[in-house]
Amino acid sequence: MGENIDLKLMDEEGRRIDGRKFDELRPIKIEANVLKRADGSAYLEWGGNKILAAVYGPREAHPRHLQDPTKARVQCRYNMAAFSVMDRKRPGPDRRSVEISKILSEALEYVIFTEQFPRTTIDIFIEILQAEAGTRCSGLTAASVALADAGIPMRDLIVSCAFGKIAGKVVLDLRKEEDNFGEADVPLAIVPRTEEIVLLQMDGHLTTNEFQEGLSMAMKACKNIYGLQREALRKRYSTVIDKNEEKEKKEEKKEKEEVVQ
Amino acid sequence: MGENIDLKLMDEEGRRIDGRKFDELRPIKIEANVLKRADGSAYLEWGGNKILAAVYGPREAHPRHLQDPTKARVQCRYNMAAFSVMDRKRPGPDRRSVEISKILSEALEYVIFTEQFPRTTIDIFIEILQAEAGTRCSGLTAASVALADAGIPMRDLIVSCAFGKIAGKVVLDLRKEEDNFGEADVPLAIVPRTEEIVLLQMDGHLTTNEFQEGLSMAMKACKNIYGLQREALRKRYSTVIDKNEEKEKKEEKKEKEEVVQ
Amino acid sequence: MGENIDLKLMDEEGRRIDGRKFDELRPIKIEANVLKRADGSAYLEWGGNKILAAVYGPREAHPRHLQDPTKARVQCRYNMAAFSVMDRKRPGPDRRSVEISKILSEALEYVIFTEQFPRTTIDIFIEILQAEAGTRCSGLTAASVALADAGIPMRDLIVSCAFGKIAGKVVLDLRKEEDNFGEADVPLAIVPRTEEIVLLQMDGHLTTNEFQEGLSMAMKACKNIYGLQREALRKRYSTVIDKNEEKEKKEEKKEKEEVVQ
Amino acid sequence: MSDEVISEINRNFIYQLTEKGKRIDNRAPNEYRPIRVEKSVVETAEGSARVYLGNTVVLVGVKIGLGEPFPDTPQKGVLTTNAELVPMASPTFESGPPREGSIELARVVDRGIRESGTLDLEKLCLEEGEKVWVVFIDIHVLDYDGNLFDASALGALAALTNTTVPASRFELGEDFKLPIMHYPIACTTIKVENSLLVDPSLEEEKVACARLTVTTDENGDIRAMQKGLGGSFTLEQIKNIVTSSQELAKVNRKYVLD
Amino acid sequence: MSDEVISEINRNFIYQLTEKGKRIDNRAPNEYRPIRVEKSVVETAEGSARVYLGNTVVLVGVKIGLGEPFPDTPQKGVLTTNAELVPMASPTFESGPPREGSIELARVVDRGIRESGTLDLEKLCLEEGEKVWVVFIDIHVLDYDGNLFDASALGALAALTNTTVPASRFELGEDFKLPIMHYPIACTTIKVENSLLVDPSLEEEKVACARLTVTTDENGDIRAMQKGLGGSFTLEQIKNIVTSSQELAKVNRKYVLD
Amino acid sequence: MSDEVISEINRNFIYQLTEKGKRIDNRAPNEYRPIRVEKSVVETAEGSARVYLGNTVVLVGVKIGLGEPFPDTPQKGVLTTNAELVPMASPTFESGPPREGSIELARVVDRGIRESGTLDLEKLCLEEGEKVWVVFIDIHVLDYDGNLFDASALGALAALTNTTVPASRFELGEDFKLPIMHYPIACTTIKVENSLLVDPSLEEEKVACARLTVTTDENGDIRAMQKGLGGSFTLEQIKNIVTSSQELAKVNRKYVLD
Repeated sequence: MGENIDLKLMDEEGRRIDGRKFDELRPIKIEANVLKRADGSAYLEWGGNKILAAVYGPREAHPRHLQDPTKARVQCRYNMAAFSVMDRKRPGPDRRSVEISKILSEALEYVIFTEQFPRTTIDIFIEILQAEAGTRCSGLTAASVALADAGIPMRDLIVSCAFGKIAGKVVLDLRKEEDNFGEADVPLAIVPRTEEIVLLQMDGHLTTNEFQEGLSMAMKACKNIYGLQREALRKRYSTVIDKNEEKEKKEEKKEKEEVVQ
Repeated sequence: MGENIDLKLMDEEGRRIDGRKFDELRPIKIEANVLKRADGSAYLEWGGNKILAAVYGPREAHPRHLQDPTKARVQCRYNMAAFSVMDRKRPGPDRRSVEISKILSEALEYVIFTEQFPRTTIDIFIEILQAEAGTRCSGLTAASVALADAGIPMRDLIVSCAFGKIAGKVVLDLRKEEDNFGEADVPLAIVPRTEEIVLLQMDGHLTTNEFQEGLSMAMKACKNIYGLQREALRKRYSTVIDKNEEKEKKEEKKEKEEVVQ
Repeated sequence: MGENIDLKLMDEEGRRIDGRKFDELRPIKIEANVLKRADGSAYLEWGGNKILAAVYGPREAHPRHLQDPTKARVQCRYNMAAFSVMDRKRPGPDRRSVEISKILSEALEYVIFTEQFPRTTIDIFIEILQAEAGTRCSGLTAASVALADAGIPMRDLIVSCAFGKIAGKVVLDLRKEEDNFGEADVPLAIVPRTEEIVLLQMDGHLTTNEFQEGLSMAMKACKNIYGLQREALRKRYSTVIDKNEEKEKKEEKKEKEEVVQ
Repeated sequence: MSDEVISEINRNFIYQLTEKGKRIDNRAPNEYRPIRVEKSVVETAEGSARVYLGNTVVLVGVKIGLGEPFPDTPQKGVLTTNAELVPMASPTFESGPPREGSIELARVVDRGIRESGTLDLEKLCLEEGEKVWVVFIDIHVLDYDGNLFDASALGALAALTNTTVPASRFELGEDFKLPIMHYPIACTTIKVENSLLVDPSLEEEKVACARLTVTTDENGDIRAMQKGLGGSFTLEQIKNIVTSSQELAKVNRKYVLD
Repeated sequence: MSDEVISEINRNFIYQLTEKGKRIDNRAPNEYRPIRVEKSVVETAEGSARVYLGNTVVLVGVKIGLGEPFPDTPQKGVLTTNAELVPMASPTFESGPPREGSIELARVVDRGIRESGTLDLEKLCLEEGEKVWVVFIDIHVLDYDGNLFDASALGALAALTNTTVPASRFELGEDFKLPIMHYPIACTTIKVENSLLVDPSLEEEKVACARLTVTTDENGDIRAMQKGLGGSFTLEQIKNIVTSSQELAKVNRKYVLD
Repeated sequence: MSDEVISEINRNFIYQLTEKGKRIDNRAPNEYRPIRVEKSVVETAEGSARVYLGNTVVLVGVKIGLGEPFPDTPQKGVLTTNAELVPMASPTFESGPPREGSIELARVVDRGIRESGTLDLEKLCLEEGEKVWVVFIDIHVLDYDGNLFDASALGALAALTNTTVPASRFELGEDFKLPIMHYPIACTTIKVENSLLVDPSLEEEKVACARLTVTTDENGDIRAMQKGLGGSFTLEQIKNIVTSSQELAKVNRKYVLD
């Protein structure tokens, strides 16, 4: 934020360095149920971000004194792979990832019916395999698909997206250069059905009007991403149905074979 | 391994830098029961290695969730003293000693009748006081004497020894320069009575024939070391018998004195 | 200790660099009950030292295996703020503060009737906000006022003070330059009523006579500081009484208002 | 009575009060507790301030050292913020390495100062790419009765305005005051049921479902925000909080400037 | 049914199968699960590969940086291998500093590459004793269904063959491919009762009593070995494992070279 | 019988003995256990000594390296002391980072050597402010039967007198013996009920209420002191301990000088 560099982030016609318009998202691709071991999972590509999310739980919380007798603990761990950024990152949590893990946990907690699973923990793991600005929004969007894939009861999905300001103009979904040399970055996450805001951070310099303009733009974009999330889950469940049919056929076949043996 | 240096590791007559033949061990000295506090202990000198091993247990495993209801946990900790090597080693475990501790624990577990001591831990501590190549083999050889000294029921001792390749030739028991500038190093440990292999690692470059030649050579050497281990235990137990007699005499004397007081 | 520097620590008339005589303390100010959250607290200024002490407990010891069924555990934690010294100190415990915490815990344990509170812990926190030599003595003096403020039953307060040697002369209560360039530093703590010694350390070079001379001087000084401690506690309790009266009046007023509502 | 029963009673009591627009300490929903700022309280620090926010007490010290600039900003001084929630301040704070609570606190205060351009970091460069002044802000919480974000942000700004760069001690010219360009003030609002309360006390924080900290500068522009806790805000609530934070910042800024 | 009862049933079931020369997924004792290797999967890395070994998925990234050589090899580049068993991959993996499992994995993969002379490290020296290229191999396990050793070793070799040294980014000449001299392949065999099974799945690993990993090069020579677990092998078993590992390595090496 | 009952019996037994001026191992109150000092026991160290104090065994190694001096003593070599209470030595010692027990031990031994000016650190300076010899004293406790302070201090002094600075290995001139200026000896006394016992065994340490270590030099001057444990001493007791420590140090110093 706030660096003055001779990099032109927007041309005369309002096009950004990657050709996007001010309110255009980078390309997004979501796939649910991509891992075998986890209870639920999702893979997401968003511009240059490549992200995996996995869910385990509800499972008994350890150690005991961390158990809450009234509800499940929601614990999200955001982690960057060493090779996910240009300058190799030392493995393990740093202060940035500790903070992000905290606010993502808080956002996800809101949509999960935690009171249905007292004394348990629901663990959400977000692995940033390739990073290119906006990883917390991408990770949160993937994580809520993974939660749904795990069959965790939720009031809705969470959708996340950032807006910001470059070259004096409010724009959607910053990419790396825009984040580094722009004037503001505002990650946001909402519950799409109710439009409630569950995550909001801000860095930089915005007037009240710019802030409100960006909020509306980002909330609209979130609704589009919501469509992609639901599409990914629909595909995943139709695959499950296919597989179940297949499985039934196989079992029938197996039973026959066993009779033969 | 694999460094090309103008150091001649073997002369024309097949003699190594310390005058040994290709299948000759460095001098080995073993003493059992050398520490007072531990339940069992052994001191071993092997070439330039000086090593202490101590055993505590079986004792209740802490914390509780580490207890195995079916058998004892065997935990070996290999540790190098800061002054045991030329360039001072920072105290505490490094990645190398964590790996060695793991494979030594696994090897020792095989010969201990762990199912006789459920919910307990048997701790084996190996302190490398002076290091000169082959410390894991030396440490393991000392540790099994310490286990026997502690009276832990075992199916047999474990004996360990390395072979390697220097100047294109398979040889026994590498010393430091041979380890640094040789072509391969293969630490091995066996149960001498059954010839079962419980530890095997390899570094470097060997053909299949060289590997098999070395294996036979090392297994033969292990049997010789086995004799030294048993000799050390025999001495220790004869000393115990002597001491018991002495103790009885002392107690008699003491009783008399107490009568006098 | 022991640096030979051309700094004149004492002038011809026996005056030290801040004008004090050999047996003169730096100015001391103590205030009890300065924090709201803690069960007891004290603030102390002693020369250039500014120190807060707080007490929590007796409270249940965690985890359970740290509970002593016969008495309370006394745990003192001495901590320096990053900005309390000229060269910023990295936050968190270093080896020096671990040692000081240990010996202060041991000293404080002696005067607390720990057997009255089995299975509990009494935690004493000493924060050095500004440091200028003698922080362990200042901290201990403040801590015992905080303990009394918390209402912990004690056989007496503890008073602490150092003596040392500068320019070949035994003097009381070293300040920074005297500590750095002097010849000896001897922190001491006593139970004033019985004159028992509960803390004693020494650094430097003293003859037996110098040591005994200093001991007497410091024990005498401790008794003066004891007066300041008791004065601080007296003020604190008179304030409590005032406040109680005030509180009663307020409650009367409140009751009346509630009747009106 | 168990802790849980007490906290349940407390919760209900606070809920009932907020429905009537009241608070346990008789404040209005958008009213701060008394604020007192003392500067130059630690002589070993290059700048310092103690902030009293009701019963919450925070001490902030600024130390100045020499160091290398970050590779991507070779012509700028370095700013680093650290918070210690020492166990003295609350029975719930523990010794040991910083936990997520203190990390979030330090990072939110840091962003409030950094993103607003509070310091003219280019004036802290001695030799491009080689040697710069490093500004260490250390937040030491002494007594915890809620709203550490605002108290710490106030303390950090106050300590910075109180700081002299000790250039002469390093034989690098004359001492000078830290170059301050902006005066960002953080205002924290919590949501309890559906009411919004500014400057929460500890008792109020315990029953809050969501929290929003808005940092604004002397022009009323927004410089940093942080939403926390496992609840949500409506768009309308966010807008209201931004507006009230701008107004309250104007008032609270005076405690630093005085 | 409790976990222990289930695992007891599983154990017996696998034992009975192995006696008949069978496995739970119908493989032959010396048959690998399907292998798929994808290269260039991470753009921020200088080289990368994703390996699917049955349901086990491992992602390996290679980063290249500048550094100093080790004092005893002043004319050689530096190779360093790290493995993260992130809790995403298995309910038994935990957050936090690397445990013995991930340390052993990283060290076994490292030895397989280092001792075989996979890389011509002398070509990675820029200035003797002063400046060399540092090759960081980072193994990221994504889904754990057994046999991490072979999957990670395959992934590391594949990622290295995929790596370009970004010399131009550092203004140190033209980019060039990492100089690869050998293609070592690790084959892991476990012992269940008295049967030997290659490429164990997770269910099989759970009932294994001993494990042996043999790394061989394109000439069939042995480059590294690692025995694990609390059981033993006979001399004859070791010899058989070496022979089958040499054969299987020939097949698996193709997945990397393609 | 439970551990607690046994220790209660032990306590009472030791109390009764001390009242009669006796000890469990028949020593006089001011009598040390047999001392044996062996030097040059570790060839990889630049100096070493093994000390037997009754059944307590401590191994001390001295390593010499190159480093930078501390900024406030640019013309002096660096001395650093570390103690490892490895779990081999006692069932109560644990693996892991050094705890307060080993930290106190290392610091007390360090002060005894440092404050007495044992080493002529100025002779260890190679280049003022740039390069000096660093002396690492590593204390490795092998068997713990009480009084680690005295055993370790003896071992450290013995190892230092045994140390050769390996200047030729670093091509910095000829090897030379460490320049020793003083011979400080630590004597530790405990208080059990109202009796004073020197050189406590482990059994005695367990029932001690206070401990005092007095380090004196060859002139009988006091160089360091450390009081420990949660009990107290009278002024008279302190004076008596100082006197007896001076006398005992004369005797024990011979074990090092031989």
